[in-house]
Amino acid sequence: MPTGRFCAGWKGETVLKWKAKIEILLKQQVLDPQGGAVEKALKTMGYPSVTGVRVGKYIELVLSAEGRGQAAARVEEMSEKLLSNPVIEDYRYELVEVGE
Amino acid sequence: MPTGRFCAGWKGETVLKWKAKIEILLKQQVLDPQGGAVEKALKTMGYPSVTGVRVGKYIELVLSAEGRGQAAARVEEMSEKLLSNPVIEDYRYELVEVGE
Amino acid sequence: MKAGVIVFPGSNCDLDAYHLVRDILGQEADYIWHGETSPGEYDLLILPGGFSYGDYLRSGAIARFSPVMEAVASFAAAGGMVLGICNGFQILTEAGLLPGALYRNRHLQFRCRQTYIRVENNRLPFTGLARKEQVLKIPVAHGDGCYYVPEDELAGLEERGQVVFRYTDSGGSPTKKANPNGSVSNIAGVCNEQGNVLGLMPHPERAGEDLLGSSDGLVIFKSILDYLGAGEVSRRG
Amino acid sequence: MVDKPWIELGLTDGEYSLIVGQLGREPNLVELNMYSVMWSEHCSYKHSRAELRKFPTEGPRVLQGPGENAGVVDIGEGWACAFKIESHNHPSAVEPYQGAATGVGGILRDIFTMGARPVAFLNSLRFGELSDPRVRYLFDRVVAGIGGYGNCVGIPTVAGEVYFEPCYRGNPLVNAMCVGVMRSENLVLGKASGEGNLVFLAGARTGKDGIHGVTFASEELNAASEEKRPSVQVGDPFMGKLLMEATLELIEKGLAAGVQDLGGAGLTCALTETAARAGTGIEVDLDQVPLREEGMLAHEILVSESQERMLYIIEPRHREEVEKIFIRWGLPYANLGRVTTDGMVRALFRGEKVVNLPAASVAGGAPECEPGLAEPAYYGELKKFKLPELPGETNYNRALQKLLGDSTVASKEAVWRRYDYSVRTSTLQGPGGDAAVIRIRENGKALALTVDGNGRHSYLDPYIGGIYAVAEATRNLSCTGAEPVGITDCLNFGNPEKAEISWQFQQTVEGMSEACRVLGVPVVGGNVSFYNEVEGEAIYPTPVVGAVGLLAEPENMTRSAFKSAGDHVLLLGSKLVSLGGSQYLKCCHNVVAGALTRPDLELEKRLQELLRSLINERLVHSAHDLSEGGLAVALAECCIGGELGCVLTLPAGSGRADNLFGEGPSRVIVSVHYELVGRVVRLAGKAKVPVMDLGEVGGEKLKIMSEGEYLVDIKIADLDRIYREVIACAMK
Ligand SMILES: Nc1ncnc2c1ncn2[C@@H]1O[C@H](COP(=O)(O)OP(=O)(O)O)[C@@H](O)[C@H]1O
Ligand SMILES: [Mg+2]
Repeated sequence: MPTGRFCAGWKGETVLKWKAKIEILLKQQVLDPQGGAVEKALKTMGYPSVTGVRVGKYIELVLSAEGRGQAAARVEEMSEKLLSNPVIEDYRYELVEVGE
Repeated sequence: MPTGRFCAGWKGETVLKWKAKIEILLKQQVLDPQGGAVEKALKTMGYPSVTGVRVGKYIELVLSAEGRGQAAARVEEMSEKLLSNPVIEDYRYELVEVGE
Repeated sequence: MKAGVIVFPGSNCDLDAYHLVRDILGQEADYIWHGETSPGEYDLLILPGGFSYGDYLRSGAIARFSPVMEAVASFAAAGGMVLGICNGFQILTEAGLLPGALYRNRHLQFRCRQTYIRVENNRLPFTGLARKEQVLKIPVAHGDGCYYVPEDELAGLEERGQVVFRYTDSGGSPTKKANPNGSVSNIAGVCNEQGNVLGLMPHPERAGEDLLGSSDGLVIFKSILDYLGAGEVSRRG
Repeated sequence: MVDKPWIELGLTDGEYSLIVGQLGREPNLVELNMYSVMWSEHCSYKHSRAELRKFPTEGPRVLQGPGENAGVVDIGEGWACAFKIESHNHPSAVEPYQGAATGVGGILRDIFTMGARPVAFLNSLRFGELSDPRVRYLFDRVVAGIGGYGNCVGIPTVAGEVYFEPCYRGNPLVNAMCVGVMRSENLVLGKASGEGNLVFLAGARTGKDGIHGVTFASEELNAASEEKRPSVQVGDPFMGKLLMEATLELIEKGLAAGVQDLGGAGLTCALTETAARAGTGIEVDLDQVPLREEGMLAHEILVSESQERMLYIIEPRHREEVEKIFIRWGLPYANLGRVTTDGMVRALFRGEKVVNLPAASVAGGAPECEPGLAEPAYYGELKKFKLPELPGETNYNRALQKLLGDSTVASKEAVWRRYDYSVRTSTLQGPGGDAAVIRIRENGKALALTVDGNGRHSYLDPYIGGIYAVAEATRNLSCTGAEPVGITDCLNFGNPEKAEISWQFQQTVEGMSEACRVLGVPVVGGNVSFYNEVEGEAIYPTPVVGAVGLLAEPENMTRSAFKSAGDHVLLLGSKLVSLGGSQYLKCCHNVVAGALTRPDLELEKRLQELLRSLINERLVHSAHDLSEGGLAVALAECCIGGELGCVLTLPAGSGRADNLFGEGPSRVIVSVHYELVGRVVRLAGKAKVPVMDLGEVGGEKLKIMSEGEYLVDIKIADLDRIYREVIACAMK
């Protein structure tokens, strides 16, 4: 009977935990009303040089995957299917290994 | 009459443009209902291993400052005064120089 | 009494508060534009409900930097009565004039419904005419009404009588079902330490006539009138 | 350059030569883009214009009929009501939150454009079945979007409807209605009148969003629709609110000679329509348009559908005052140009003349299509369906529970509690009754509002379905005591180039027109949404009627719930019902077929008049229209709402399922104090409206017996739970 360890590693990879940090912003050409409002507020608060303010979402999560490739594939899938709406949003992410 | 160049450099530093990338999350001890909802949705969508989902804000902006120190001070001020609410939120940020 | 109803860009219950003060209570009322720095003399300042600045970023976060807010702060510091309703409550917490914070309803949805709130402190200018633990039927309509205050501060608030209203069922029990947004300890409204600044999520101005479903909200406004009549009248702006 | 650039832009060869004919030359590319959006189905109504002329549009109260941004009716004492309904189906199918939100924003602008202060929103929604996760996602996001916009601008959403049918799975319907109130003399039209008047644009900056959105709305959805996604716009309700306040201030102060919102086809539509309506011309400089993105091209500026923008025609002497108002409300604005007299719309871009077109040709020159008409094959087939073929149903308790738990019948509270329906402190009756009622503080009266339409009925018989929609909407108003004063309609259909769809459309309009004529209510505005198809499968033909009624004495308003034990329950109106096309057949037998009950519009009229007079003489305690689920469901709703049971007896005879669940128009349940029953019966007799005393209100159960046997015997608390939980659970 295979042990847990053997099971996890049978493809030659160990299941690891990954932390994904995902940033989601509205696409460049899409109106960002929040960004506009915040920019105006910052300017009147005494930061006249501030420009290009954009307000989006930041999502952190931990997942298990056999290696970075699999983790990346899953995060992309989740981002496209649920976390962002590809119609109006773009996302980018970063993966950090956080142990077994 | 001072020239523009002299003006900008008179304190010994040139005014540069910086891009700040600010992440805002609810403090650990504040319940994050959005994170909980997203985690539940991800689990039922076929990612049972996902844990620790947290949903916050991501804000990008460009500002002018003489050097990194000044840029950082301004971003911290903006974050504490407007961008985050210190009663419930923490923030962290990153600064990238984007030219003059 | 003369009340000033502050109008922020995006306020939308300004009209309702104004109507209540003028037409139901028969008192004076003015609108005060958010850009005003010295609004004049009032007995009561009302920060009405709505979506100031679209509630973009966080509810109340941008409005609290409106020019008029400095005047509101000094009016409050001098003992003037300030009432923040819904978005007005959010603005007051953002401005630090009231403790705690209001954020996303726990169920993540906007909620418009009738609620019952229990008067926890009836020794305030805002609640003097209410019976102790009187239950008021007053509706809510908000998306960001979940009240939060760090645990170690909650006891202090309770002790000092700063928790003014609590969501309960119609019988006065603070049940989970009665809580429309997941607020800590079913808190619906709080005041500052001095008791002259009050914020609450429910809309007493929508409960001013029986034909709208309830007139229980009048208790709050009549208490204010009563207090102003009996006690000292502050007329600073 | 492409061979035939017009083809890419959605114009046919025939239309192109017509354009060349009207112009006397070939249009340049910028001009061609303008024609393309204005001659799209969405803007030109080329497949519907001829039919729509059949609607009766006049009446003593009508101040503004179809053709403007909204219809306007007189509501007395110098006050008027503006209202309009509009679809946002395709945008909602690809981005449900923003699609629905911008739909609400768009209809809001239509109302305040006329000078009316918006006072209420309504919405009519259609989705696939709730068991489908995609449908639940669309449903949740559409509701969130409607609330997101409406709540933010501070206008209560007071009524609506939601149906679930498989045919709407890939093509949901999102129809939004807005109602406003104004002084009659403040009525402002979308006309560019007065030579030399200035043309101002204010509101959001113009970006590349929604370019060719109207073309998107004028095509079927298919796999390639994904590619059209940049057409979806993001709404900015905060800007919408500022724009509303600024516009109303401007109109109240008499500073606007004309106002037009920018909706489908953006600036192109606003410029050409205002000029065409006034018979004038306009000259603009596109370089003045405040842009959100650098480097936008002339045609992009002209067809962009960026939201929250308005066009104003201003006399030069008001210029300063107008600018002050824009500045006070923090709105970007610009003077684009001025009004001319020669009927031409001209535009400069980077110093060059890029547009020189006759307004009338762009805005009104599109050809009318003369569609072939063909009765669809299913029509005759489904009518032949015979009821005895059904397996016998004897457990009516179970059938009733099933119906109340059917998502289409069940309470929509889980929807409306996400809408602010009490802001403005004027909602006398919010969602949950037959019609919403809001008071008009200014003249002491109240408006009753409803939207109604049943696509399944129209599918089985579009002519009768059209009649039903108008009859039901007006009946719902009458149930509160209000007199119907006008309707607006949204006609949601498949591809009109198909003869069967055209036939459905024509039949529907004829049915609706007939009902309007007999009931004496004018159609003062509306909207047509064609091409509601996915991969060639059309939705049910779905006419949605938005109706407005006037309640002279708001104190007399009735609600649908039972009020006091001991009252008698009377069924007023038609004795004819049919299970054909009923919710019962669909829900309990999974059958969509059968013949609908023939409507009797004269009876409908007498019934509604009787109802209103009974209510205004305070003779009834409640009134509730019978619709989906028939008598049994309506009774259950009266009981649930009033937290009261009732004990009733039905006459012996006709089939029991028919009696309980059969559907048909012209039927209303009223509850009456027992001492007044005789009087009510006499008045009904005088009005030639059939009436039946069914029994009494009281107890904790709904009990219906016939021939000495209980057909239904069930606790109200149990019905209540089923009724309320279905949608709430699905939307968790
Ligand atoms: N999407 C919605 N938004 C607001 N109210 C709704 C919505 N859907 C249904 N309602 C409300 O629920 C009640 C019942 O709707 P419906 O079953 O269509 O009534 P009826 O059969 O009388 O036309 C009505 O008061 C209606 O306004
Ligand atoms: Mg209906």
